[in-house]
Amino acid sequence: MTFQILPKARVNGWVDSLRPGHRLYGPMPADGAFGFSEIGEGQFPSWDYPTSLLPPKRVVLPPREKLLDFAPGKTRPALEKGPAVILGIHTCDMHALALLDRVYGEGVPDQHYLARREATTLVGIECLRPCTEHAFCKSMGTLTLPEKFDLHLTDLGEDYAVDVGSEKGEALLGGLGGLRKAENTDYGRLDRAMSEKWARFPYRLDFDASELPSLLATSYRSDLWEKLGERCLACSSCTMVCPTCTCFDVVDEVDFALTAGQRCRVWDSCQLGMFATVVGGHNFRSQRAARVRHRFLRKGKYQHEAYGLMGCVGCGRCAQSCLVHITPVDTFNALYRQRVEAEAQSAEVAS
Amino acid sequence: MTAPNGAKPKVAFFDFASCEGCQLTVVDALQTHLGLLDAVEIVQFREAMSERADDYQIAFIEGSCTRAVDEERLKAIRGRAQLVIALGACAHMGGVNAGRISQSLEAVRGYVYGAKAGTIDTGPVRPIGSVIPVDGYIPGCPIDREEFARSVTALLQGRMPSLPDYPVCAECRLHENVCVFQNGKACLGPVTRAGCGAICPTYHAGCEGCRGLAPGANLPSLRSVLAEHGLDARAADDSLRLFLSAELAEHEA
Amino acid sequence: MTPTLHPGGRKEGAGLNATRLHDALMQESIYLPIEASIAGVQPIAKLEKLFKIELPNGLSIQHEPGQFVGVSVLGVGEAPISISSSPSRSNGSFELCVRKVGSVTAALHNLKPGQTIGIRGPFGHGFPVADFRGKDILFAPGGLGLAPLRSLIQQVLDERHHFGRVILLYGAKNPSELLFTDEIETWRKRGDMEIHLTVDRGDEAWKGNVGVITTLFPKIQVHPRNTIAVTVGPPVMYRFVLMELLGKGIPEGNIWLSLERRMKCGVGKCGHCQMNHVFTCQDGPAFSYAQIKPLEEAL
Amino acid sequence: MATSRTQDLHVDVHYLTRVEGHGNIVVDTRDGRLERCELEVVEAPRFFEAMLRGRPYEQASHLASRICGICAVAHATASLRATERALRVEITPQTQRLRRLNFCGEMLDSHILHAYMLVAPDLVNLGSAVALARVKPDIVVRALRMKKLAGDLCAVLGGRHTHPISMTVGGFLRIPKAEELRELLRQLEAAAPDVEATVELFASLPLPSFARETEYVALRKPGEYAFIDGEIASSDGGSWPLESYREVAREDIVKHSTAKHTRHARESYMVGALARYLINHDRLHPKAQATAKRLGLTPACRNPYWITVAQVVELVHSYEDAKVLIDRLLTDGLRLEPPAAPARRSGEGVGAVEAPRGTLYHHYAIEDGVLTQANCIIPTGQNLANIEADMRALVPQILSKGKEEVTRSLEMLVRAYDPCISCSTHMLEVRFV
Ligand SMILES: Cc1cc2nc3c(=O)[nH]c(=O)nc-3n(C[C@H](O)[C@H](O)[C@H](O)COP(=O)(O)OP(=O)(O)OC[C@H]3O[C@@H](n4cnc5c(N)ncnc54)[C@H](O)[C@@H]3O)c2cc1C
Ligand code: SF4
Ligand code: SF4
Ligand code: SF4
Repeated sequence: MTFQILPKARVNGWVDSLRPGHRLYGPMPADGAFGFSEIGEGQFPSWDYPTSLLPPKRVVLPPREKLLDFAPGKTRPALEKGPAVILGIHTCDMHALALLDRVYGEGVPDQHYLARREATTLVGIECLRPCTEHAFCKSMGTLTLPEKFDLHLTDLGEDYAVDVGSEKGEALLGGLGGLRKAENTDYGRLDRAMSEKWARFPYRLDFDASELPSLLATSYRSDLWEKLGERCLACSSCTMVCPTCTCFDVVDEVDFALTAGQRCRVWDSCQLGMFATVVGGHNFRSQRAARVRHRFLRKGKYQHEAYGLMGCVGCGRCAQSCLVHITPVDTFNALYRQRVEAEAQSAEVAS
Repeated sequence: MTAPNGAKPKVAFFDFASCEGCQLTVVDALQTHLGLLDAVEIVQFREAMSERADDYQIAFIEGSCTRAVDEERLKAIRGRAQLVIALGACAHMGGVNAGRISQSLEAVRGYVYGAKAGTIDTGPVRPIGSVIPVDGYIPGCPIDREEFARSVTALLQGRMPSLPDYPVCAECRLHENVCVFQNGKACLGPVTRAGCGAICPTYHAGCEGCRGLAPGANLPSLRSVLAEHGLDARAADDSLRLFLSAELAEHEA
Repeated sequence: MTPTLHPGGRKEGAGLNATRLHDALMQESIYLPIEASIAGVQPIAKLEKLFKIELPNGLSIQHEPGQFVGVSVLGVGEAPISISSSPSRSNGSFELCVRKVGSVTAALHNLKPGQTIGIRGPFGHGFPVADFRGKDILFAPGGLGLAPLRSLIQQVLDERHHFGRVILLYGAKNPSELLFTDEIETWRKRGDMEIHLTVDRGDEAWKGNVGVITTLFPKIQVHPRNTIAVTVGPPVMYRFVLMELLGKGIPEGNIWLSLERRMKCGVGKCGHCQMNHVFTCQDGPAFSYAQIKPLEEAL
Repeated sequence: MATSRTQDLHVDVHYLTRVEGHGNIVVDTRDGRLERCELEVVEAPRFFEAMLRGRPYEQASHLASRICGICAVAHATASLRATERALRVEITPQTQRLRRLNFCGEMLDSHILHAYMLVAPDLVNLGSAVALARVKPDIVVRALRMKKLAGDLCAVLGGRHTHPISMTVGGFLRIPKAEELRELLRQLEAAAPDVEATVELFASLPLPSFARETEYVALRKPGEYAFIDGEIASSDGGSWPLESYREVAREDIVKHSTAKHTRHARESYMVGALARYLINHDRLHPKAQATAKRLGLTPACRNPYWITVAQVVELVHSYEDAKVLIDRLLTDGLRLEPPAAPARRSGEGVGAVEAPRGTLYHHYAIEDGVLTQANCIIPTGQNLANIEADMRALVPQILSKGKEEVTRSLEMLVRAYDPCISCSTHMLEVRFV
């Protein structure tokens, strides 16, 4: 692996050089938090930020996305292909985007997602310390880069180490002056940063994440779901902020003449009461407990079965936004304890 | 909407006990949606016009019913209109007017009108839906102008306006608001029906519940969240009482 | 060759592991409804109308019995509707039987011949009718369930020589809710199909069986191993019908159902139709009972 | 005077339109003598004082703004000032500016609504802005455009057009962003042609001639055209601190009506745009003073129909004031100030503002953070006696013109006052003919 070295003093100039021809997104401060919004004229992203409110997913899968412009005889799909760059993506979110690529790319591919995604270059940033108390990326194996990436930066103090993962990434460095090949001392700095970093992150799951699918498979009838369901507000905050949630609703907007308009998709959530309700009023997950369970099973089991990738990347956003403190770490650990206790009991019975 | 031979549907606006802020928001909606005026024919809108016709298909009603005369007038409107739509919190669930249901009528009258209280004609505060059948609701205090425009579109398409069935928190997330609980304020968003674009939290205030309870609202859990953030039972009641008095009475019954 | 409307082509096996099939030439967007015209509308019961749909030149539906399409009234929305006619009778057009229950279905009911609607699909997996050959077929739809099943029944009747006995047990709430009664009469007249009807509540004119659909099962004898049973109906019906079918000894793999879920995309993305790890729209809506039995959320 | 004809006249305008709230005009003459001449309020009473009682002080302004959707910012501001004075909350200059800016927005909105939508149709003999839109669409489109800017101004400050969200005791929960203010400034500047056209429009519209001496009351404060706080000033001379509001706004039972009216030294007094102009014209922005000149409004004016003209003058003032305020806010730089905290949990305070329709008082007693007493005195309530006095003076002058003309003139007179009856119902009794 060869790295290049970009002095921090050059970063803003680099960002400026990307403006022509790209829409730029990155973590921007707003009301004391950060969001991946469009970087305006004269603005620069924050490279060192705690986790963003919404994940960078919102750029490639906007909360409200036009699918069609319709009018009698003139209905056209709205495919957005303008080149964009997302700067400053944490590694957990990189893993989440890798899952999104699979969900929207496989089976019947979703051209709307793909058009936007293919026109987007991802620039990651290595996390050197936990972004919030809720992060459990180390347990979920997302503390380092996924296989595929475009560009990735690691903070070395005065400089960034730049790792190039794709031609798309390479292309962004095209006109950049002041970039040099990493030397031995740089590799030394990088190694140090990485090994110091590792120790700063706690393992927060009491078991190995690879056991998660089987743990959840045996926990389907756990009484924990009832308890969580009683507390859950069914507010959908957890799923709205999740970088791996992909569910959506489709709505039409029409003009007052009732002929022309737009069809849009908007984020939806399995935690909401009507999500699985069909005509006639039958709701396939009428209880909050069933909905909370569905969410955690989707995160820890179903997505893994379908794509071989975990449906939770340990970003901790859901934990941070849940007013009744329903968190993946607590939930998974509680289920694990239940299993250990159950096993201990049956061992006792057996002996 | 069925107007005779494809003509524009005729709509009329009426107000009862209210601040008329919802009608004002209708005027706002006309500012941003000039096409509205082409799509419908307004035949009665006392706040903005003198002309008055009693031939209409859609009646938008603002305000609560508080008097016997209101009841008669409501029934007359119901008799003429094909569709009756409750406009705003006062019509939908009593709104702030319902805040007085915890006090006796005599006490309320006496406090405001003193010795002359006896001459004041007023009764209990009622949402219009408990006086006449209502076909659709546009909640909020005031109503949201976009929702009003969407509702008119729905009516023109011959269907009832549909309301979000999820709580305000969902919209807060989509707007990337920092939850006001994190800044030490209380919020009723987790139990309140969305559709306002989480406007109060967006402006850094807690949701006051003006759109009514979301279906399946988990009130006991909300109360424990409020308690965790320093609101004792009385303070929690105070905040729920601003708009939700009538709904809570119903919910708890 | 007539291009097919199906955006991704047919997949084999579980949809989640299907390989990516992307035909950019043919399909710009899986969400773009094709404008199709209504060639005919026929009221068939109080709340149901049968629509005959014609696709624009050069396109044909090429569906399997049990598949569905997304039907759009642009500006109102889209609803998943099963194709009610059989591929064997497709002939450039197909039929949809729509019950008026809400926004989109009401808007559809207001449309007249010559007007257009949007069509996407066909989606999902239908009934593997080729695998049914050589078997006795027992159809047990309830209510609107006959609409999707009609496609399969027509197919079976059109290839009648491939199948053994063909039995239809059909129930509805009351006589006026029985669908396709004229067509059922023509089936009866063929003489090669055993038909039993029932209604939960009868009226003066009703001379037939009164009772829920399960009261029809004692009337028939089947060779369980050689019978394929296909049932489509409201969620509550399945549990009871399944009990009857299993009680008759029909193997789980021989019992087929079509499941209904909320659906917004038809292509396994929107998440609404997910039952445990399975997507109803892609992996179904037709399933054998053996396939869905392990799924806690299926029934 | 032309009262020679001994014709009996009975005017009963049921549900006076194009005013906020419900009012009826009743006029009865017999043998040329005026028997009854009343403006009745039939709006359902809403009992805000009773509802305010027992509320935590933080909620008071949110509840108070629901008294009236048209002057919600005024009610909220008066409520906040009452609470702040009761609990000794010191607000910063930035908060004062932001509040006044929000106030300008509401003043603009209300005056545009009144002048364009409610009065202008009268002056061209049309029933409504909807009818006006058919004849002169450009006028109505302009009014809607101006109203939108006014509403947007309120929305940037308070969160939405009516019922401000972020205004709170001690300050603002959310401080607007500099970009938002810059954009507003740009739009306010771009509105100059609309403002000019408005002035020209009202310069060209004929107003009925009528004059009656009366007392005028408004807040007055040093250095600015008072909208928020100040002292109570009268055209008859004298000024009073806000705490003495009851000395000026004396609630009285008058003989001819069972309604409670307010009066001061004379039989009645006027509040609102004309009163403010007459008392504070020296403090108007120079452009507004020039507008007054252009429109012929002078401190000698005693014609209530000219309230609309005073509103147009205030409209110009509010545009200019808003620009000045934004400019200062931007020059000084916006600070993220958390709302100031109360110095005590109990106390009594009066807040007063110049609502679009006139002086508005909120008076609260608070004990341990909870309101124990509340009194609100609303502009229209103060004007009612004056409106009736005007009606009594006007009817004999026009009686000979016939019922239709009398009705029209009276309706126009009442509308000129821009009565906001929904707010005044808390203090008026309701009576049926
Ligand atoms: C695979 C499949 C095949 C199908 N085949 C057929 C078929 O062949 N024929 C057929 O007629 N139907 C069929 N259906 C059912 C059909 O899709 C639905 O009836 C249709 O989607 C209803 O859409 P709508 O817009 O008319 O109703 P909607 O307006 O969406 O709602 C219908 C009802 O549900 C209630 N409702 C909906 N949303 C809400 C909400 N947010 N809150 C409260 N209540 C709500 C409404 O009150 C109303 O009563 C099929 C469904 C599936 C999944
Ligand atoms: S489930 Fe929670 S922790 Fe996991 S990826 Fe989603 S938001 Fe992050
Ligand atoms: S954030 Fe918490 S309370 Fe809200 S839906 Fe998710 S688990 Fe339930
Ligand atoms: S501010 Fe209120 S509505 Fe928004 S997320 Fe927090 S609790 Fe929910």
